[in-house]
Amino acid sequence: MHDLVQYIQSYLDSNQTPGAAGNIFWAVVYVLLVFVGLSIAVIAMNWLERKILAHMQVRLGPMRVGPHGLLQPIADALKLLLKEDIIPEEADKVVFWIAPFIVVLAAFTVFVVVPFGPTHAITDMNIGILFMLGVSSLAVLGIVTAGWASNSHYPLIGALRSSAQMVSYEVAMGLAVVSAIMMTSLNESNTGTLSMIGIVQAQLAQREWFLFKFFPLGIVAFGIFAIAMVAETNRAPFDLPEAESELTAGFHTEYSGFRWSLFFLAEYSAMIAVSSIAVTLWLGGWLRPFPNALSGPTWDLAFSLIPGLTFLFLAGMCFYSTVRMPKHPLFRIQTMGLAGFGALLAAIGLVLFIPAVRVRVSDIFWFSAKVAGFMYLYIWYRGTFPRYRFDQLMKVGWKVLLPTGLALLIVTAIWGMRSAVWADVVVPMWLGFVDLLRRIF
Amino acid sequence: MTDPNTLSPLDLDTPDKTFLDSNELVINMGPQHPATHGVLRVILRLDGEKVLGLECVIGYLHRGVEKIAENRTYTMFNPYVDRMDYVAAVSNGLGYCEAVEKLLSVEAPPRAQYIRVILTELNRIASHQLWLGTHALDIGAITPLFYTFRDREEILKIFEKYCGARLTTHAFRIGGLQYEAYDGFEQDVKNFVSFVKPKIDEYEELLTTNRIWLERTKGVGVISGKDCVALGVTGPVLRASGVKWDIRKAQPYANYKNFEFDVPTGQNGDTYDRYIVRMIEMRQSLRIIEQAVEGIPEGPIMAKVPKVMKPPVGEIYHSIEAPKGELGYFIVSDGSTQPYRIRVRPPSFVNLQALDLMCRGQLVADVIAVIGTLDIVLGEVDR
Amino acid sequence: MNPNLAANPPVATAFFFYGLAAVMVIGGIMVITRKNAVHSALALITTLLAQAALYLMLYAPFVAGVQIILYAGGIMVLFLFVIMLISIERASKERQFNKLWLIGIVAAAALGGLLIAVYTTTSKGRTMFVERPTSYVESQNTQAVAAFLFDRSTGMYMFSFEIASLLLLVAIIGAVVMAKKRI
Amino acid sequence: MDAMLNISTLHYLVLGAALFLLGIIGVLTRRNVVIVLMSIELILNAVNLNLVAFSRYWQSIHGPNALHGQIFAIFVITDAAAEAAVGLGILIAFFRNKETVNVDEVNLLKW
Repeated sequence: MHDLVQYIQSYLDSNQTPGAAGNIFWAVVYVLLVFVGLSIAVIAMNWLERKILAHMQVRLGPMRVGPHGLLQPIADALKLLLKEDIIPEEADKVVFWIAPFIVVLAAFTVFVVVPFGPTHAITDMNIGILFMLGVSSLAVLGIVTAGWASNSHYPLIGALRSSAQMVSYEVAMGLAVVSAIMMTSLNESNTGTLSMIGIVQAQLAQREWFLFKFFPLGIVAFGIFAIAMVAETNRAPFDLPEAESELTAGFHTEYSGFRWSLFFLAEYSAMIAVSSIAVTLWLGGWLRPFPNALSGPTWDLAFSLIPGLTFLFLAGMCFYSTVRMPKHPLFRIQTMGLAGFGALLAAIGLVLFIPAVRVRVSDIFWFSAKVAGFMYLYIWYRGTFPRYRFDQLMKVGWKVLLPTGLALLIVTAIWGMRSAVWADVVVPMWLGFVDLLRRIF
Repeated sequence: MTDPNTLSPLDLDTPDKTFLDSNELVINMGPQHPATHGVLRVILRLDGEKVLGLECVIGYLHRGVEKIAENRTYTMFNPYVDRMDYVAAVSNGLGYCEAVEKLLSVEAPPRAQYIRVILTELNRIASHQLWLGTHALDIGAITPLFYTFRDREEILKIFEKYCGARLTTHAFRIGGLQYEAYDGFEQDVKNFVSFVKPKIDEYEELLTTNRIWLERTKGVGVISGKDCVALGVTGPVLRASGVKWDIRKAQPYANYKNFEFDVPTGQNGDTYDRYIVRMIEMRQSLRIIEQAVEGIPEGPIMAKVPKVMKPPVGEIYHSIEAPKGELGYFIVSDGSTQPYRIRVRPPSFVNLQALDLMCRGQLVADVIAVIGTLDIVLGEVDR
Repeated sequence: MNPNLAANPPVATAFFFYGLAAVMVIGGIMVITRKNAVHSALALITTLLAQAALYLMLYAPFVAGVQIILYAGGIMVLFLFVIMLISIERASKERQFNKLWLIGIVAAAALGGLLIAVYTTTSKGRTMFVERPTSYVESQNTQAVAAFLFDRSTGMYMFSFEIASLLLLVAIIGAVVMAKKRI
Repeated sequence: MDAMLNISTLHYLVLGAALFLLGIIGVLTRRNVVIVLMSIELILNAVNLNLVAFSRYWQSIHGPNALHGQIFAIFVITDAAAEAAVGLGILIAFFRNKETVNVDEVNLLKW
């Protein structure tokens, strides 16, 4: 028993990810934490998307279930779980069954290597980013099989569209990622890394987010990735596979109830996953803003207070809304619920001020805040853009993003190795040229 | 392989090959499809995603309006026409009332004419707003829908205040109007005009220069003016193809000749031009409304019309410029209280014929855009 | 990144090996027995993923990553795409094996016998592969692979790598030429 | 029992051999070209497994950086990608002309 406690406690001082420390207990804990956190994030994202989109579109969004519709996602999830499970008669039953699980597995597995902090990752793989890209590309298998197994025209077209789209944009995405990875190798030993944690540490060591590295190369790479990741997750304006007005619902037309909700879950966690990649590669991962410029204990303290203050601010919003609630007795429960939610947020905020918690959690907070920014972008796109047509989508992918990515890759490589290129290529060539001229004349 | 353009979409006698080779994928779009604007069924013959041809199957909303007319008196039939193009019910009523008035040789008094024009133009704006919202939604922009519906609501409020109904208004009577304009009608309309002007800019801000919107609409569903004329296509679709034909100018009815307004035309005849034409039309309608509200005369609102209408034996064709195109009524009277035959020339039905021509060689996604841009209302197509 | 990474002893190697091996073999059998090509493809994907896991056990994470991203995510999608393009309703109702199935199985059995003979005779009395205990550096695997492929001093496979890229280019052009309807 | 539980290179070789045989059987007996192609992938993977297992063995002798087997495996995967692309291209061309996916119906040199 003592050994067990020792085993569990030993990790806390080890300053490693559970995977690296080889601590199975904490690995399991982290897996559960990530799973629960992801589910909560998806639920929150669902509510936020509906509310934000609603307010962009001059309407209120969900208002009835819970105060300001806070319980709406839960009600929806319950509804989906209780719905009748329909499998089309002509469908390929086994494949129809498996397809959503492939998508969900692919979307969830990538979080094994997502670094929420220097030690807050389930594990740190040597091939981290490759693993993320590879596993997230498996989702396309689920989509293709879902469309095929439905044995119907619209899902099949949706599946073919989606697979073509995802495979195409993976290429551009990969090129952008490679250009960021090359930036990690700019150190004394010239060794880059694919490890997610290593990439963030490289940004810390180079005192610069890769977004601003080699201006404007980093921004261009980030731009390519930011476009490709929207296409990769099949979201507006690249939501052709599920283009409602054309293909009814694309590859998941025939899906309903629980299995449909799995696709939904997978879509949102894939969004979070690709945003995590973008945050890790270009936006400094868990690093707080200005880790080098504004360093020192005072700044550290100031920045570490922000998580708690954010929650207190949200709690304040809740209390303000509570005061503004109609005073009618019918709204009593809703008012109480909102006040309770505010109290919960305030409690979380206060807990985040405890020094021991503050130190451990601020990484996670900054990472999540950056990812949340991307989530807002996704919603914003959806509210703003019309949908691309398929050939235009392919044109953007292959004729714009891919050449740009290739050129970017070469330029980044040359610029990153500019001293070597100068010494080994340009100068010898120039000398040879001069020599040639001298021989001729 | 035979030339795909000569085949009917339903011509399935071609060998049943898979769509890799001879590329015949026949897809049934509708009648329950979110983007066919009601219950239109389109049978698409596809080469991958390219449309080889299509055929519209209509009649799912057929109610026999024309047949019903033969068993109703002229007055009784008036509300029925509202149910054809239900998003532009006022225009339908105007066309019918004017046709019967022509048959009876009466003319509505000037005050009635002015109020008719105001309401009709308001309805034109409402119809275009609904079109814009749904069309943008089809192309994937979901936000304009809510903006247009928010503003259309103001028009419907005016309708409701005027006659009690919001959609199928039955606003006009043969010979004039049933109701005098309510107190503050003019002020309401003026308020609306000043309210909606910046809103139209808002729609344009979201779409007109949006890159994706341009890519989705430019060069899509092109139809030449010649083809339009040959197919009888009218309205904004015709004007966007460069033919300056607006019945309000060409064969002025009501008192449109008293108002100053421009007839916008496009050059390319593509979806984008149709969009622009309709946006300009909305502004022009506002111009007409402004003039009409300023110049609205005092006087009676009902001409002298017999209680029991017995038009002389004869026939009449009268057409007006409805939001969607030329809306014509052909009425044959046998001298009795009931029309012998009424035939409606609905713009949606005629415009829908151009769908096949406009979609050939385009992609599936363009079919959606083209159906949207034709601005059809299935109630009017099927009647 | 972490030098201690290699110090962790592998856990339950036998359990994972036999589990993954079973998945692979069952997947392999499904590949060659299913009527429906999509089922075969799914079985093959399972096999490939299990194999990627085995690569991880063999301290070859980069190869495992390439296996996932290229094989499971790329090639198999291509396969599924093609299966869906060509009609298979008819194919799944037809005879599945060709006339040479008996000869094929006999040939395979003979080869199998040969392999068994090789493995048993050479390992008789002594172990065929004498493995020395060593620390496998997993955390630098990608860098080591890169050194073989790209490094100026140690990159002995640089030329082969370029040849491989040429091969891929030829394959792309060839595939496009053959699959295109009208060139 | 110990030999069973101590996973050595030989274990991987046996597994590779089993997959190789399955692939051979698939290639020799199936009619459907797609499945034949997949069986070829199976064979290539069996080879890859052997190569990576050898690589680990080689590492145990020549130090951790002796990764030649893994490099070969990467080349084989490259090859497999090229093979699949060309093979499926041929398959589509073939299917377009013959409307079949069965190997034993490809018995003409031209048609």
